[in-house]
Amino acid sequence: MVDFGFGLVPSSRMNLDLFDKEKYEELAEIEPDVRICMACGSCTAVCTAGKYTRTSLREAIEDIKNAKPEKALEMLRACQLCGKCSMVCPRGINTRHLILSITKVYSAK
Amino acid sequence: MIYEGKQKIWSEYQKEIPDDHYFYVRSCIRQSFFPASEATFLDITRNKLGKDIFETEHHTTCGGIAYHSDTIPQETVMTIIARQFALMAKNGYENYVCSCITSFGLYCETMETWREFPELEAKIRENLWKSCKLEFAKPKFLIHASDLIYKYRKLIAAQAVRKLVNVHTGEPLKVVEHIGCHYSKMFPSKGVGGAEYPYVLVGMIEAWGGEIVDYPERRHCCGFGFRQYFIKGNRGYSLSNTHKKFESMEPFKPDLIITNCPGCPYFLDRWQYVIAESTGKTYGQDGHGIPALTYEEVAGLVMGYDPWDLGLQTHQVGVEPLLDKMGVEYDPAKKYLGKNGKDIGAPAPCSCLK
Amino acid sequence: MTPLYQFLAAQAEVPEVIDRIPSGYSHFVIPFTIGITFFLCWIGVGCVRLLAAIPRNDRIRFWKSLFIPKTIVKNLKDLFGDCLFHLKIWQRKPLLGYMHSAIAFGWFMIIVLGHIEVALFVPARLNVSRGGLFYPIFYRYFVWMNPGHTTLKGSFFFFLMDFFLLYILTGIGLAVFKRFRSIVLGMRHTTKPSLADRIALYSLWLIFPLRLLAESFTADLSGGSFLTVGVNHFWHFLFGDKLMFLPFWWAYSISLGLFFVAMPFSRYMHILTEVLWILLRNAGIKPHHPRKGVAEAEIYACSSCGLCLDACPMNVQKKNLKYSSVYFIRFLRRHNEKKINAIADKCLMCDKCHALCPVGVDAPALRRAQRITVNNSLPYDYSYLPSAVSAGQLSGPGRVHPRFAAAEYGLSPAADPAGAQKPEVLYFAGCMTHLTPRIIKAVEKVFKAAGVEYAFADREGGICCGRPLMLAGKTEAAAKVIEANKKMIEESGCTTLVLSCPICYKIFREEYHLEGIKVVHYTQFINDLIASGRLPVSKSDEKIVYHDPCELGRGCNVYFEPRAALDQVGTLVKAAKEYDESICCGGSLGSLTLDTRDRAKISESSLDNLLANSPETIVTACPLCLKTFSEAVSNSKHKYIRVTVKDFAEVICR
Amino acid sequence: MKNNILIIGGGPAGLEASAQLQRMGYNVILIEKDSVLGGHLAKWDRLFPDGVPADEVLSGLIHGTEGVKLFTETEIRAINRLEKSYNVRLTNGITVLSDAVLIASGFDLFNAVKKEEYGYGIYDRVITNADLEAYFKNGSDKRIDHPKRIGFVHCVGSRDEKSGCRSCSKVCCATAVKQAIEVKESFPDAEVFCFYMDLRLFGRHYEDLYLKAQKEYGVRFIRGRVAEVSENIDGSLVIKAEDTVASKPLKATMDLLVLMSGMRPSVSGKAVGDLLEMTVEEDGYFAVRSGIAAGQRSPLPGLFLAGAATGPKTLPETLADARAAAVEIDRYLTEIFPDARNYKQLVRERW
Repeated sequence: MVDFGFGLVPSSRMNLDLFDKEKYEELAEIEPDVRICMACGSCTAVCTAGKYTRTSLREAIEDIKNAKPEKALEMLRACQLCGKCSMVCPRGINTRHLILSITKVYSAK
Repeated sequence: MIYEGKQKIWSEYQKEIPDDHYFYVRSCIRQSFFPASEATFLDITRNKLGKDIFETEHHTTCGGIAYHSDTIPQETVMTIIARQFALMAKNGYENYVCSCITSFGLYCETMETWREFPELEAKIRENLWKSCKLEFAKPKFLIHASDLIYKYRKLIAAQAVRKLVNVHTGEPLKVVEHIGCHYSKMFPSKGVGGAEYPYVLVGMIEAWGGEIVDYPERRHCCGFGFRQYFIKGNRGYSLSNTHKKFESMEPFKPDLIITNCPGCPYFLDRWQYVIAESTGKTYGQDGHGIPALTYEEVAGLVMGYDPWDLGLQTHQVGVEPLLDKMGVEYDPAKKYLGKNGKDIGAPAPCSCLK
Repeated sequence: MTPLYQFLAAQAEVPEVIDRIPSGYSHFVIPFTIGITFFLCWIGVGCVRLLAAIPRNDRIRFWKSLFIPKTIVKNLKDLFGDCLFHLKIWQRKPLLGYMHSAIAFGWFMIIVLGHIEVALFVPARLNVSRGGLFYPIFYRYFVWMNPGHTTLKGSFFFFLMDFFLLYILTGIGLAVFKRFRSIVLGMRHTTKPSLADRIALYSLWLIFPLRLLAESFTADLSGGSFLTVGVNHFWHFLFGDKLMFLPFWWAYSISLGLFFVAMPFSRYMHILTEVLWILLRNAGIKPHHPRKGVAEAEIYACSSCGLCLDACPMNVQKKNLKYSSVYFIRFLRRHNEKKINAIADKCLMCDKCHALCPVGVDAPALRRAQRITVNNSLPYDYSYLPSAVSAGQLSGPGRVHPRFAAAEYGLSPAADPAGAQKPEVLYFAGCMTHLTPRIIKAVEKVFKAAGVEYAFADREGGICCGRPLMLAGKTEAAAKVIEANKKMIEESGCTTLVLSCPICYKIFREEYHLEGIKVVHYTQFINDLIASGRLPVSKSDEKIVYHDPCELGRGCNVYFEPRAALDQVGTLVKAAKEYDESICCGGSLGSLTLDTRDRAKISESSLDNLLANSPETIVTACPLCLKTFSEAVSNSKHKYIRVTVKDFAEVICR
Repeated sequence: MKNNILIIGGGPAGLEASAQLQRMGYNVILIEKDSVLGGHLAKWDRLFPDGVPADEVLSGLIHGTEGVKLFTETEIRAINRLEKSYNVRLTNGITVLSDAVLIASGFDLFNAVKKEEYGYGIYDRVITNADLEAYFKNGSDKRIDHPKRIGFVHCVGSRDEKSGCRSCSKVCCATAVKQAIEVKESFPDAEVFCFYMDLRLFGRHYEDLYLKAQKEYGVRFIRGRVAEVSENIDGSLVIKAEDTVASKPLKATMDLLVLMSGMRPSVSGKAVGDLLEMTVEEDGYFAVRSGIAAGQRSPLPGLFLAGAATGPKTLPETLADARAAAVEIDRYLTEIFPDARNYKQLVRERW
């Protein structure tokens, strides 16, 4: 192979065709609240960990739906389960259980 | 795909193309990329179809490349353009045809800008007079050279010696059409068929017997993008653009790509080589590439020009499989012989791309 | 062996008791003997297995504890108090306590007295090889009382036996009644019995009536007192002279046998396991696993009495009753992993079931142990913590520099400038308090009014205390958070740490081990300020009800200080249930899976409880309770009631 | 003598207004250019937010028009304003002298062909909201063949200055959510996506519909306008949008794409307006005397407006508007019209 000093750049485009429906349904089975997020961002705004490092439940939910589960886990890695997000969620999502469930479902091999 | 639906759209994007008497302006880069294309254009229109196409050695670049690379101000570009137009008027023409898509887009943009901002036009008029002592004029009809070939497509078909058909199977060739972004994406009404389903090249392919390939990424840029290519650090983006297009057209197994822009055939051609040599992937049959030709070259092929006279040897992707399919006779030995019979030198062999 | 009675009743020439059945055996004893043998083997093996599962150190500690006088006293007290008299139930529900003690203590006495009788009259029969296993149980069948020779001593035992039988029968009567009308005994909810439970239960119900039947049929032969003899006369009156008594002795034996076979698989196992659990508990051994070792004793000590059903705040919805501790323990026994996890995750961890459990089963701790088994392996990355939390944050705008503070409050400036950098009091608001800024504002107002020099640890936001992670079973992760906070607090040089969040308070007190730093909840701190006269307060006639936050009350045993302080500023009224019986607000971080709608129901019932005496103000001392109640008051049916929800500090510094 | 009132347009607004005016005792003439009454309602299957059958609502409306002179397949040939009344010549040869005219010309659905990038009329599996309603009503559409992935594109021809409409069409979001639920009911295995710019679900119960779509039907809502649609070799569609919440471009393959065509001013209504030299606003809808205080009065005396002729409205809004127009007409015909001597002055003061 020839090295031209430049090469293909990975696409930043998300491909929804890669969405793992089965796994998502598994998640929705144990925490159905994942379906009802309306991406308002309240959780991220109050996040204790998010003040110091990139943490966002809203984004994690998005990432899962956008076929990027590894990014979702990344988004929740710093979470301290403090529960502030559950207090501010306007849809009453059980955020802590959702976080635990996402990590459980998507970090399992 | 519903063909009638497309026809409806095409019918809404028809532009008036005068039949004759044009002031012709060449492209800067085409002359070095695929030099025979413009010569073929002039030969077909003047000699085969008997049209009046005037050109003058006094015209310059339109300034487009510098403009899109943010290296010269707009007023400068506009004055250069005004000079081109003035040359047209000075030579007694009012129909302006240019070979380059970048120029075409820039001319359209400039004309629109003058229309919206008359004070700017006045200033350019003054600039032109101050700098060149030329009388300001605007073309009555501004068209691209591919518009003209589109206009003459049936005349060309009438003189054609062959069609865009696989002579071995009798099947029409599958042709990808690719228009330059600046042809109609900026001003859909300025292009034949608009921007979504441009008809300018499709019309030629239909007239000459080929079959259109409508693949998902058909709208996508070839990857030129000016700054993306000019700066080596960004070249990966250019390459990735092209790669995306080829990945998208691959399932359709196209035989040929027709383009109407200076950059597109170049990038669709050369990047196939780079993709093949850096990743091992090829998109044509049996390790070949997909030839990416200019519309003049294709017109020349159907009209029976010798492929080496059309400059097809300047393409990185070998055109021989296409010539074989079309039943074009050629002398492989003459491929790298120039006009004067002197060897112009063969490129180094490729390891992946046949 | 010389019969005891010869010494005790030397005057008697003719033996008072004569073997009616010289062999001391009859076929009807077989069901009982099988049952009791199976049962004894089962608990023998069980005890060995259980003790083997306890870590070595704990086991040694256990054996040693049995010889420590203080522990011995406590063991005896607990064994009698809890196992036999069921004092804890008496305290809360006298009728239910009577029922339990009637059966437990009555039966215990019958067994003990039965054996004493045998020991007194036919001591040889106590030998296992001579039927010692069953003879004392069926004593009244095997002997013949020499008529006319009944001594006072004999009558005494006859009377006692009949008395305790009657005592048990009243208990059984209540038990049967309770099964159908539990509310009369003070229980709104009762457990749903399993199959083994049913078998054991019905045989238990039958044992004593059948004993009465059997003994009454033989009372004219083998002796009896007011009850058995009375009934005996009735039988003679009904059936004439010849009585067919053998079937009743068979039935009695079968019911006993059945009971003992079913017992290990039923909730009645608690009768014996509780003994072991009390000994282990008093030895100070904590469970490390939700099912093994101590936990096993604990879960088998559960009597499935169902008191926790009434205690559980989730009981407002029938569908959530299944998440109560009694069922949790039942599924732990059955190793039903899926249900165990579902129940473990649902619990609010309000600890009320633990506080009210007659056996002292710490179900929330078991649930946490269960959560650890599931959740502790989850990935986390807390590498950012050390840089996030540092003593540096204290110098932020939150810091009231002592020099300025002193000037402002007219105190003498600190003499030592180096020392001036070190705040005596450090206030840590915690995550949740930041969602209720009124608490922060009120606390600062109090500090200012009392001239407290303090530094604010997390005005710009800190990290979590770690308690929510602990509750979720992420112990290891919690340790990281604790470590980071601990470093910050120790570096601050403070001597008192004030917390406004009970969730923080609990973990700071129990897990942080802050040497030389007094950790107090702001209710305690403020109460001290009032008591020492530093904080002037004025009494109003505002009717205040105080809600005990779970983590503060049951969690840390702080009941007195908040009330003492509130008493200085308003008129305290009572909630329907208070102190360790207070009802969780529904906002608890303990539950992992309870959804908003279910929580809202709990909040509503908790409000109902607080509003029993029409207070004007609900005061709580927890940001989570405050937020939950504030929302519940405006969203529930209570929106039509004029009541405001306030924080403790807000009310103090009005 | 009973006043004649001409009502132009036999959609919900025209039907409701004519029923009300008939009840008040006027002589009502209703004309409709189509052969059937009901306008778009006649082509719709079910209505948001409760899924009430459109037929039911329509037959109720038609039922109320008993006694009204109905002319279907009738348009206006000419119209003259006399001193007070309007002399209207209809295409069926009848001439009406009408004391008040109500224009209830409704709306046209945006012609989705104009959004070329979506390929409606070109790609086999791109349909519109109206096509989907027709499918629900008739049960067949060869473009809908057990789709596994279905996309809904909101704001097609709405909030899109390039396609000639800056404003919101008001009903499409709720319609999309309703249809997303219905299509999921028809194809339970399908994944359904809604691509929106803003979810403008403003009415009562609409948010419940949204929640239901998420919670019970697992509809995925993606904030971002679909900007490009292409056809794959197998006929499936590749759509491109930006997930503006995630700030990332995305692509997805769809088996069916439903375009939520918005409301455009009615072309035939505009023709009537031209005959009367009525003013239209920049958005193409008829101007009213006052958007707040007199939303049913046109600037011309005796000429009233109701329904979507004055801008996008939901069905309940249209019906309320029609009732309001009836009251306005009644007021005009009893307070202003009969006073021949002071007519002009009254018009100046009260119109």
